[in-house]
Amino acid sequence: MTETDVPTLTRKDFVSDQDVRWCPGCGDYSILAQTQKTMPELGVPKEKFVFVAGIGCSSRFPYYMDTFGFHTIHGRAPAIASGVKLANPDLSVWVITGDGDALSIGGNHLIHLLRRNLDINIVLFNNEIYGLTKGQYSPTSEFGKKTKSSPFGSLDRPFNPPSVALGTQSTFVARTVDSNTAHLQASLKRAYEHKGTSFLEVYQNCLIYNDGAFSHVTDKAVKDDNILDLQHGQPMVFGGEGDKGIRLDGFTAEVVTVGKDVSMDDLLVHDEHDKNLAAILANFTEDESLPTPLGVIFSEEQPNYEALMTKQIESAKEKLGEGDLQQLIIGTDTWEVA
Amino acid sequence: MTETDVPTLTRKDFVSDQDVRWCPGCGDYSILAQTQKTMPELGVPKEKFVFVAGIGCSSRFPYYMDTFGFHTIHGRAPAIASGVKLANPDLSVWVITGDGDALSIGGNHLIHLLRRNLDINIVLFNNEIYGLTKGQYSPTSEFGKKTKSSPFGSLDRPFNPPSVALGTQSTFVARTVDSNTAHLQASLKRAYEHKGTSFLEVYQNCLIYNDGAFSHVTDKAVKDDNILDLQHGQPMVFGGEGDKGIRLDGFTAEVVTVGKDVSMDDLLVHDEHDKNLAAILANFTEDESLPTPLGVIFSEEQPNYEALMTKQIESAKEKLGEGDLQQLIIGTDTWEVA
Amino acid sequence: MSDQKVETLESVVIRFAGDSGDGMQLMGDRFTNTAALVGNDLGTFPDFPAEIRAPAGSLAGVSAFQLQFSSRDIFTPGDNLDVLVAMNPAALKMHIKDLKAGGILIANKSNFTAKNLKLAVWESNPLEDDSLNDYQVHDIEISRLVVNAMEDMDVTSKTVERTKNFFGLGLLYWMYGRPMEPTVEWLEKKFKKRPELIEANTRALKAGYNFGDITESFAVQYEVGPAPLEPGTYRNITGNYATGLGLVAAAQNSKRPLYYGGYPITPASDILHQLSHYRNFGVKTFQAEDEIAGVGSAVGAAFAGSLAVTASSGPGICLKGEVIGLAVITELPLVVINVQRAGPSTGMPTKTEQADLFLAMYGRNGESPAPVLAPSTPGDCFFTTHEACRIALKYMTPVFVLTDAFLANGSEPWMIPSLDDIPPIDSSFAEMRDGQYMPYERDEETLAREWAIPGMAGLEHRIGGLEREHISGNVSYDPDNHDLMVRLRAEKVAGMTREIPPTEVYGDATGDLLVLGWGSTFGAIRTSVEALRSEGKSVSHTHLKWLNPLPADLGEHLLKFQKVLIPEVNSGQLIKLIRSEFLIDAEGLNLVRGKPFRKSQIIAKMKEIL
Amino acid sequence: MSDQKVETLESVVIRFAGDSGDGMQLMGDRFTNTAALVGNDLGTFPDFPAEIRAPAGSLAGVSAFQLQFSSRDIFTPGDNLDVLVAMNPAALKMHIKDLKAGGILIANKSNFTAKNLKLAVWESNPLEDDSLNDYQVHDIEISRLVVNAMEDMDVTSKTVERTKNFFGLGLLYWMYGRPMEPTVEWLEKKFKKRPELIEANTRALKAGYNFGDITESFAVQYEVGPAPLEPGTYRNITGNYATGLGLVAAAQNSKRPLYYGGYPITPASDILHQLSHYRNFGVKTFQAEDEIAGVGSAVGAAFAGSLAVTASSGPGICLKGEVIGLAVITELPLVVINVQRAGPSTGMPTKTEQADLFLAMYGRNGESPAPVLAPSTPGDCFFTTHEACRIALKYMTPVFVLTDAFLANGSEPWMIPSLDDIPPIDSSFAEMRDGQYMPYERDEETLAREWAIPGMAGLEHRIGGLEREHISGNVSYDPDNHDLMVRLRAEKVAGMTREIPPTEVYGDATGDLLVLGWGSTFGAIRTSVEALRSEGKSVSHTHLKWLNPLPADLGEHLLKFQKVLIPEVNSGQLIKLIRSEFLIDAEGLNLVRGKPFRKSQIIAKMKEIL
Ligand SMILES: Cc1ncc(C[n+]2csc(CCOP(=O)(O)OP(=O)(O)O)c2C)c(N)n1
Ligand SMILES: Cc1ncc(C[n+]2csc(CCOP(=O)(O)OP(=O)(O)O)c2C)c(N)n1
Ligand code: SF4
Ligand code: SF4
Ligand SMILES: [Mg+2]
Ligand SMILES: [Mg+2]
Repeated sequence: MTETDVPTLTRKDFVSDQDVRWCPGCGDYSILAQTQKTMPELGVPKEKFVFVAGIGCSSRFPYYMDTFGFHTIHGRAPAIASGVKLANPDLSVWVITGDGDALSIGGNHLIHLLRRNLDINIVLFNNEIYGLTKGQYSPTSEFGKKTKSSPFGSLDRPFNPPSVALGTQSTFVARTVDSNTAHLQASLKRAYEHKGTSFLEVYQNCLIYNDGAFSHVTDKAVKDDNILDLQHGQPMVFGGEGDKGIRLDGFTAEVVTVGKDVSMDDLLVHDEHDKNLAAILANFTEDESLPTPLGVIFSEEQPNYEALMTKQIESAKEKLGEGDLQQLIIGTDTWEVA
Repeated sequence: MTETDVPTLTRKDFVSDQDVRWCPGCGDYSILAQTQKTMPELGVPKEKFVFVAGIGCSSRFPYYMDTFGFHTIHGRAPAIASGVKLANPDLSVWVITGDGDALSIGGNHLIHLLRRNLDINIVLFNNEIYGLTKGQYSPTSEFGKKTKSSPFGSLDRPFNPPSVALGTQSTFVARTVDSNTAHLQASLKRAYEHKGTSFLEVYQNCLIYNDGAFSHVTDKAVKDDNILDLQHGQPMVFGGEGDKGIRLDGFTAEVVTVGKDVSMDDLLVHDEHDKNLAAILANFTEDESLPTPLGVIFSEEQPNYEALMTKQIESAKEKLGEGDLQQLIIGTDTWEVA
Repeated sequence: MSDQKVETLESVVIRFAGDSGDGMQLMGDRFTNTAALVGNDLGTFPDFPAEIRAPAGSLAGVSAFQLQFSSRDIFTPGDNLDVLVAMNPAALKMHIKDLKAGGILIANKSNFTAKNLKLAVWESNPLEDDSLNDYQVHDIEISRLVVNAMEDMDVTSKTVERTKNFFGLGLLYWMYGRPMEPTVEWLEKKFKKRPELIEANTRALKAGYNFGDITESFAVQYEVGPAPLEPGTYRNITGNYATGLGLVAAAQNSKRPLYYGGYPITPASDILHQLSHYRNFGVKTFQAEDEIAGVGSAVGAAFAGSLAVTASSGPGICLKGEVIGLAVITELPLVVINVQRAGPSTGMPTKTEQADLFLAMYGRNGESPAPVLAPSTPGDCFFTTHEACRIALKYMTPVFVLTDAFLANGSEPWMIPSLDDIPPIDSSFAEMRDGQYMPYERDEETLAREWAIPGMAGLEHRIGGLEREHISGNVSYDPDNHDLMVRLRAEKVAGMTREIPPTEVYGDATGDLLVLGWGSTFGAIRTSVEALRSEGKSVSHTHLKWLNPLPADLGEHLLKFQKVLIPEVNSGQLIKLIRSEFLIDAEGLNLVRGKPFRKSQIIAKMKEIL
Repeated sequence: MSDQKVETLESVVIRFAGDSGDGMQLMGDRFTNTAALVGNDLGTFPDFPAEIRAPAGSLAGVSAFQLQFSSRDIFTPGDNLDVLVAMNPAALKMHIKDLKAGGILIANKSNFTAKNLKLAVWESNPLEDDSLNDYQVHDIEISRLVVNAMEDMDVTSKTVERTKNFFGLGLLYWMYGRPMEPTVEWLEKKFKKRPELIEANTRALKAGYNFGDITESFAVQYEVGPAPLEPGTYRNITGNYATGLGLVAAAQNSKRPLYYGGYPITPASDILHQLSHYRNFGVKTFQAEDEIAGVGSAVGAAFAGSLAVTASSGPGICLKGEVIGLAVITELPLVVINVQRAGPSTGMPTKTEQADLFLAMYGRNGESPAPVLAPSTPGDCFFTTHEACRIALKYMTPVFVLTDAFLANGSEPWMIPSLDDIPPIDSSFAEMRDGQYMPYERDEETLAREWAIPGMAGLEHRIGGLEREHISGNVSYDPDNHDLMVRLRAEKVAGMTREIPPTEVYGDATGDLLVLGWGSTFGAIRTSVEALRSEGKSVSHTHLKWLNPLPADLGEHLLKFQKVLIPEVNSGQLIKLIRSEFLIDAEGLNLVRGKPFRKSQIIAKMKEIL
């Protein structure tokens, strides 16, 4: 992405003429609003944004952004976005997807995009349910969940999206929450700034089919005690009074009270670039006793697929010269008929 | 799987009447032979074995096993095998697949099978190439590899199969090598014994399109210095003289010489059940300086999908009684027309 | 009841329309249920808004339910409306055009606020200007009247507002002289634990009823007598529900465990939902990661001996093609249900269409034949699905069942079949023989191969997607074997004509025009043909349940008519099969509007041809 | 050369057969190349073994290469063999049945060991018993003779053994009086860095040549003169390679960057391999994780302004259906190449078939029309592919190109087109206008919508798989809009008849029989029709490049013949389209053996009809 100076844009520039069609109170509204607020601040000309989505409530998103947009088919957005970016590396390409779209039918395209590391930003709206189809369990729904398609409880062990990303060579893994507007905006920025595939999980409330799924990190009353706000280079502290911390015993993390049993220096310090630490952090959500990490869990610089392709083309042209079509057609073995 | 006593079976009982069609010298021969040797030792009646494969050189495997076999289509074996096992939990179901079949086109079915944890054994023949289609790079081929479809070098960052499995809730992850017959047989046994989805990666040599891909762990000369043979509860030692060991500095593993700079007690001890350690071990292969772990990287007990289904059916029958079809058809709201 | 004028009518078409939140579907269900108890014949069709709930009051948020009830037997939910209930301006905007001139409009005046009028893009309030002059308008402040009815109760105003639909229901009950008891009883059952809701809704219901009775505004009451239905026990049933029951019945009849592998998609998801409740019937439902895995797991279950089923809609069926091809070449039993919706691509997911016939017949690589069946009414979904299962097991083949959104969500009174009337299904397995089991040995009549499943000692064998050798089932690249297998697979399906009962022609066996239909167009065609016949026109109707193979006797029937008309809710698919097979110049009627045909459309076309 | 008897022949058919390791394909290539330089017309067809290399000497491991060379213009690699070269017993077993009675068999006696005979299931050595009495047998100890020829060289025995094929080649060069120089030069280029290999192979070549010259065993030499080919510069080309060139040419002509997204599959993989070499042409190839991602990425690339292409074979095309449907409704340019192979399911991956015509036309949900083109010869793959790209860009639509394994791997002499002779492609983008850009505004003639791509300021817009509103392209559930869009999409494709040149009829314009074909059957049909016409029969031939839409003038031509015969390497697909469209009782010839038609098969059928 080249960032040319552009007429400063505002939120309005990103609001399309279509009326938004989500249930009143849906978490998607906030994500849309924060995106419309953040995009103008990236210094990218409006016409260079492309939003690609699959199918789902979340995937209607592109219709509401006054940019180039492609509402594709279920699960295929990562593949289609890869074609967009590879065809024109100069574009800022965003994949908008849901937990079903990205992790159920689209799981394979997602993990292959992650390993190829094209400079594409994936925003996964995780509401732990299939919203558009009216409430079946998804690959992130908790084990035993009773839904339209699992009246006796789901038998599926859920995916942990950050773990999936880390296990499949992702170079940027972060998590945020729909209602935390500042954190959401900051996360979108970080995702954009990362040169490579960014995987941003957004906890999103579906108030119709899975209301309160994330109340532990959204309810004023309890959220401070449940959110671990990751800051690179900082010790892991949290809690209303900021007196709780994370300490490591072997590889197992535990919650400690700072001051009482331990001092700040005993606490685990976050290192965005440590893949092994990232794996441990990703597993936090599978342990009741640990807080939910928000922010950038992992990031590393790796070559981009599309940049490498451009290099290959340039060096081929240097070595072999601009392709000569007539010569190519003629080939090496010819004969004349008089 | 119930294990009834059965007339003792021998290798011969598992050899089908089809002549084997792999290139002379292909690693697949050894895997077939070890499988035919191992199956009789599992105490499972022959007719209860089902081998399900996708498409690929490796996937021809079922034709050569004199059991029930299904050579399906490319990438879908995990899904089809799930149906077999769910329909009849009493069967011993094996998925035979390749790096392309399982991790390219079949990646999504693979990871969903892993998270559902049906008691199915997956044997992934990893030759880091597409063999059957005559030599294109696969999702496990090294970055920059020159192949039929990548004359200027592949731009894909490869998957690390154990990392993929760990990131997607796998409950059993192990690795072995085609030419190491004893280790291969033991690994097949371990995979069978694990109640849940077993993921066994087998390094397999394709001597036609990717010969020597695993020479570092197969060549007599060097293999001892490159193989870390994992033993649960044992310190991690390796090397010809067994004098090399693995020590952890933070989360980063390093090779040390036992006796010289460190003692046995300083060495990392393998714990099959530690998921965080497993993640670290899986990453070994991405660091030149570290040996390649073979054996069981991770295992944990988790409920099986098919067992839970059986439970749901039984308890539904208890609570609601055997379904009465006529009543079901009649329903609750009826009226008479005279 | 006051000495009111009472008019007797044969049929009435009512549509309830309002916000998704206004409970229109429930209102429709209750009215339907009562009409059924009174003995009317019925046809219903819910018209949901596009999938996501739109903001209250918006046009996109309008939900509607239409029903026709009659004293004679009818086949559709009707076309133009005798009565429209519009709970808000958006509902009025969306549906007023379907109300007959002179028809009755009941509007909830309380909701015609400036805000709602704006949301529904009305320049001025239609209840006040003269835009509704052609109709009998009854604008009633329903919201206010229910408040009055519940003054002395302490319930939230939200709850009170929610009872609007029961007020409307009560009013209609009065208009058509219907009993309130069944509805009251239903409320008592439904809200056992919430007595205040029973009270509130019952009061609203009665308030509506009395409003009709007391106010002078309604000149007449109407009477629609019971229909001469075949004696028996009836229930109301939708197509999707009947499909689910058909599967369970087939499993029981064949003594094969039912396995369902699928992925949610509108409008097929309900089949998964329904079956997932039947654990006590031993039914296994597997919500897969996608459609490919759904049908893939079903093929695995079939290999292991289950009655294996998958259901989806267009885009999902598209994805299943390759796996279905595997079932074709491995000759495993599989039932594939396509609840068709409007395409191409994502199209209009909640709307109906018949455009996937060719996808079922040709949507696979190579020569990959499979039988295709289509039910013609909601209730028929039960029998057709059951038949599809029977064919799959008898012939060892995938079978397609083509329903659609109209059948799936529409309902009709259904005479409950007794299990003894349902044809038995025999599904047998291969037995140990001396000499080896030959997976591709075939039954001489049906050409079906023998089924041997894992667990059967001595019958171990291998199958797969590579071409099989005749008899042995080994992999074969032999040219003549391939040609033979291609022919055998085709003949197996072609031979199923033996399963098809003689083709029925409604009306005269010969004449000027035969209208040939398939699937959900049955009701509209039959009603239209009846109408023209009563005008003395020489028109007959034949409706196909089997699309592949076509009935062996179909050709001779077609040739007995001067003209053949084939109405389809697609651009012409069956018609291509008919023209190519019988070389007759059949004409098509093709309206692809995401809606079922209207009687008027078919009649117009027939008159044009005659 | 000894004063040998020299016979002149018009055409000769030779097949080289041996172990996969014996270099038969290379032997064929060289002979082909030399024959071309001598000016013969040619047809070649390699017959690979099933994908994996089977053990040396086994029947499954036999690889063959057939060519026909002639002094007149020919259209096929020929049917029965004049000469069979069998490098081992397995090769003999597999191919002897195709050798004409009295034909020449050249066998490498050295390989007829007990072990090899057993592997090839010969009871006794056919070279010693009388099973080959009908043929002119030359059993030569090639392996021993090459050893002798290289005694004084220090090369491994393996290398020596590897030169067998050049010995055989030399012998054939002698038999047909061909020059050795071109081959020697080729060896010198190829093994620049391995002089010992140049030496060894050249010696083998000469040894073979001299063997023919010296030994008495060959009574005659044959002469096959140059063919009266159109003057010009020629090269030999296979269908897959021509397809790849056609794509690059179209990209250059349209000034659109070429984007290829695909997944390897036999027999289409070579197109990916070839294009991946063209980085210096700016070609981007993306080997995706599966076919869905391959075509998905192509649709993305099309949205971003590329000439987007995907290629696959049956099972892969099956998987692409849903994404292609998205391209249909979003009206994006996309070229989909199906190198057809024998199905259903995995079928016989290396064998040819024409059974995916219906998959191309109907393999998507809903009414999802797309044009379908098919080349008729290897060289024609270039022009047809180029035409497909032109149509895709001009009409904003996915376009199917149906080749097959026979075209893909077969080759013919191809007169190299000059770039100036290739039709230009104009591909224009929408421009900024006052007022908003309307993505679904259409060109009045072509009905193509305007293309605006990301990066164009002011033309920001959204498209997708939900039904689009006419003109604005917004999501629409309006029934009439849907009906309109369904018709517009259909009319757009139907209107492409304007792109189709007048239908050509080879032979008389009217007569007893017209043979109508499509795709790779061209050569076999033309040869057969020629033969019958030379017998004075009233037979003509028309070959279709456009399958959808069919040429506007096709009907009138068909009606000028008593009978129409449609040979297809499937169970009858084009014939169904023709019968349904024109209501004529066309007959089919359908052999589904994974092989191209033989002249004899078509002639027999024509005679039966006449
Ligand atoms: C091929 C295909 N299969 C299934 C569907 C039906 N479908 C649409 S969205 C969806 C799941 C949506 O869930 P998610 O991705 O979590 O999005 P949400 O609605 O929750 O935002 C499904 C199953 C479809 N449209 N296409
Ligand atoms: C749908 C489909 N796509 C592509 C193919 C072609 N194909 C067959 S096997 C294969 C890859 C095989 O690689 P791998 O799974 O690693 O097996 P190997 O041959 O290396 O053992 C491919 C691309 C196919 N048969 N079906
Ligand atoms: S269903 Fe849930 S996710 Fe979908 S729009 Fe409504 S609230 Fe949002
Ligand atoms: S190609 Fe490679 S993997 Fe396939 S059979 Fe031959 S050696 Fe084995
Ligand atoms: Mg969701
Ligand atoms: Mg491989």
